[in-house]
Amino acid sequence: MTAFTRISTEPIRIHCAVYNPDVVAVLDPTLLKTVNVADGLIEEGGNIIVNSKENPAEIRKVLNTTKGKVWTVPASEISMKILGIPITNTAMLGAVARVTKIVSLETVEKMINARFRPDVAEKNFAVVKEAYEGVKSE
Amino acid sequence: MNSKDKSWKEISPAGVCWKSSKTYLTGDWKSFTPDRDVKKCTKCLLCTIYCPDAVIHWNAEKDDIEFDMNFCKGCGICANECPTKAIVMKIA
Amino acid sequence: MKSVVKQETQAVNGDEAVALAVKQADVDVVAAYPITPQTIIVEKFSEYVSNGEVDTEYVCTESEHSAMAACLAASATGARVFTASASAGLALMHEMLFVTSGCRAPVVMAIANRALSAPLNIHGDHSDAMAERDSGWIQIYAENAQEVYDSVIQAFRIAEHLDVQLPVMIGLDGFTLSHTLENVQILTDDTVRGFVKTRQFPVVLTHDGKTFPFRLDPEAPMTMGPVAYPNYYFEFKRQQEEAMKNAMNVIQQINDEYAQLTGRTYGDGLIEQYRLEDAEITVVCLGSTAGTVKAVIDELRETGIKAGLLRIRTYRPFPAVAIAKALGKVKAVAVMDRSMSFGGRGGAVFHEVRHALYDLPTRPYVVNYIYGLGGRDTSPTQIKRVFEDLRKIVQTKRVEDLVHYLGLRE
Amino acid sequence: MEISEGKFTAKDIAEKPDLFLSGHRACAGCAPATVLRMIMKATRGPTIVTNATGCMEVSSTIYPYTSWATPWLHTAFETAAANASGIEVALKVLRRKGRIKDEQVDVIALAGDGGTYDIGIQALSGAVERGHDFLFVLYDNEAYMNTGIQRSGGTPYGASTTTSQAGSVVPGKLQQKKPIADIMVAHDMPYVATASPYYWKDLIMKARKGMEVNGPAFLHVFAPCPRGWRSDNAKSIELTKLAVETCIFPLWEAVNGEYQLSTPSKVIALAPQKKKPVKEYLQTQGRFRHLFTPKNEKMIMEIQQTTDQKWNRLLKKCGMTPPAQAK
Repeated sequence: MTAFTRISTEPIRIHCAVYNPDVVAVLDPTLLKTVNVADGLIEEGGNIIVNSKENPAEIRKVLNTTKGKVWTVPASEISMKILGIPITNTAMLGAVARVTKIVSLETVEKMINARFRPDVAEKNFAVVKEAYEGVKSE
Repeated sequence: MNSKDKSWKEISPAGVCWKSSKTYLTGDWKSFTPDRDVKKCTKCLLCTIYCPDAVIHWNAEKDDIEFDMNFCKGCGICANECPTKAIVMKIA
Repeated sequence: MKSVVKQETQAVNGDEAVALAVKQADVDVVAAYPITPQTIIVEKFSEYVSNGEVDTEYVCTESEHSAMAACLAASATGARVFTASASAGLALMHEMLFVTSGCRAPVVMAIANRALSAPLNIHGDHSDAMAERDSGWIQIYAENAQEVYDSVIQAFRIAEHLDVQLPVMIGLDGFTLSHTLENVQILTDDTVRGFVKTRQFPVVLTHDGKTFPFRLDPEAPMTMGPVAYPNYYFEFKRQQEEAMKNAMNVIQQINDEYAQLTGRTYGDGLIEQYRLEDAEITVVCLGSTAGTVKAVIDELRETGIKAGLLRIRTYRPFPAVAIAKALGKVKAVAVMDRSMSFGGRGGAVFHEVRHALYDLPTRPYVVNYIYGLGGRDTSPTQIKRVFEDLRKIVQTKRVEDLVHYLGLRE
Repeated sequence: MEISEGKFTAKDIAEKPDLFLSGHRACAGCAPATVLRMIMKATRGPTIVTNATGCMEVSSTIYPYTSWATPWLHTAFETAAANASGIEVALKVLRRKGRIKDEQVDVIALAGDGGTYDIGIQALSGAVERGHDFLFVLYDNEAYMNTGIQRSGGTPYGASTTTSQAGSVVPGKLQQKKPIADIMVAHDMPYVATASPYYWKDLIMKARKGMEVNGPAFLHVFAPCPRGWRSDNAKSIELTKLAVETCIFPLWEAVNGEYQLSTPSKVIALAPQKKKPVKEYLQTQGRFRHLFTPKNEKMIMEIQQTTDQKWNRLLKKCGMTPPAQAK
């Protein structure tokens, strides 16, 4: 399954899939073997962030591309450790925030606090923070 | 259609009915008509209850039943159900 | 724009935007049956009910057919009523849609537009609502989640307007709008209440020879939904057409009033024109694709191509006069249909836009693009191809194919 | 359950103004018309009626005329119960919000056998499951009479209709009548009853109970159609007596699922010799005429057997001992 997000300071009018992403976040690393996740990535300055314990260099070999910068973050492990369930998207959010610097950690914290009740928010932010700090690049 | 039918501008929306069926007389449908023998009638009122067309009424002032023949379709249920056979159906 | 009321930005998807608008509009009865991609609407609303955030009777019917029957009856009893559906659910309601408009019940319904079976497909297109275009419902198609929210609020005013008294369908593209998170400016509850007001009733003549507000009230008995023979049935259909005509004005008035309040406007409420003043080639479409078209137009304009968009927001009543006026000077038009009219030589929107242009002194070329069926994505590249085709038509003064299939593997 | 016993003398009924008015265009001898008059005589106060498409809907509201003195709504064939749901919840919320007078308003849904057994059963089952407070009245004339006597799920075995015609090969309808009232009891609803207009007081009492009970109530009323049954106009009420006396249509009620025979049927249960053979009932109607031929005679026996089986089963449900098996 693929999902798309557009981030802008201007109102977003386009309502269709993203064909040439700036960032590809891979939540399920088993997909790397079957899907060419780097296919549409922009030629210059792109980022691929993968949920994996491996080093980015190892992932690069699997990806079979020269494009972009590869990052890894052990999202499943972080989630299991803090939340007790393998929900990877929260951790990946932290990694994306760090890699793209589109939103600050403080903003993410603010929005999490607005969305969840305090105890849930606290745990979720802990996941975000650990991924934010733990994401590794090539 | 007839010339008395109203235009679309003159009628309320959605088919809200504006005439009571009490102004639509079904009495001329009948081939038979009930004939009551007052002497036999015990005023048990069963005929008022069974009539499908609410033709027969209890008139408290007269202390008697009365037939509104404007609506009688001549089915004969009143005669059939009359316990004293006070009502018979005759050719209308 | 004048100073507008207080609003708060919330990230919600289209379905949540609907539920929020309904919650704020003081709806009395919601009777509904879940179906993808509408389900979030009824789930969210159920949450409001369970948490006491709304004073609404929420009826989980056993089918869409019963949902619409219950909505109609509740509306006839005097309640403000909402429901939501999509695809097969809307198709199952088909019979009751005509009865609801015929009974002049101002029910508001959100449709998360989705393809019809077979094959089964849960994704977005306009087949469901297009199949109901002659059901006597007002149809409004939204471009984004903000418009979804605003249109649902406006819909109650339009439906319940004394000159209209017709049900309203608000279309939001399945998944593209129903499930996509967007920033939406949310009004305060008080603002929405103040805008929608309480329901009004026209006065009707009853069998007692008296006039009463049009609703089922034991103190003012009336008969609704009788049999009308050939001597009267036609008259009621003509009344409905008049109400549609009235709706054309009312939708514009309410769009204006809403703009004064919120600072947001959707064209004149009927159609929205984007860079159309001097456009030579134009796309006509409904729904969320319009946003993509706008982005493409901005790109093309930078290269000197005079491209424009006409978005039909209100599809029923069909704003033929406004469309003819807006496209009067255009050289070539591509009408985009997100549904089929099998064997009909093009889609429904195409037919009607072409019909609207017939009386112009000089008519533009008009071609049709069927697109996006069953959730097929429509990219800016494809839209560019459409504009490219139009340029070619203008240059060669020749239409090779009247009906095209955009994004289809040939 | 509140019982309104004693309120309904013949004089009470005769004096209470009709809410289902003269001038409707039902056929002469139409038992459903009598039934609707009786149901409306049972009302206890403000009432809203919703009617499925069918004979009584069509004959009572031919625009611009109406035979209804109460608020009345028709929408479609299969929607009586769904309409009742909508009306009931609207009344509830509008009362709560102070938009209408704060008083009890009863909701009655009327439907024929088509609108109940067949096309309307889904909406009915759903509305009962949801527990709306309304009375559903089935006036059962045992076929689609409005469209000209086509068989329904309520048409009895052996009856000839225009879609189950008695011909040289097929001897009328080959399927049994659906046990609709039992199906409704199986919904665990508070009140289900059967009624026959000959026993007018029993019928009116049951209709009133159905209105008084909190939650859904279902009343199955036997309602001959002389046109469709090929019977004598004058016999429409008499047939409803015969149907009870032959146990073709026993009278009972189930309060919170507990079955109990009503007096006219209880009399037969206690004195089985009073039970009449079904033949006496069948011979009154042209729709069964083909059964009275050497070729089809065995069907009468079958009908007798099925009637006896069902009657015995009912007796057990009512906690009564069935008589020793008929020889």
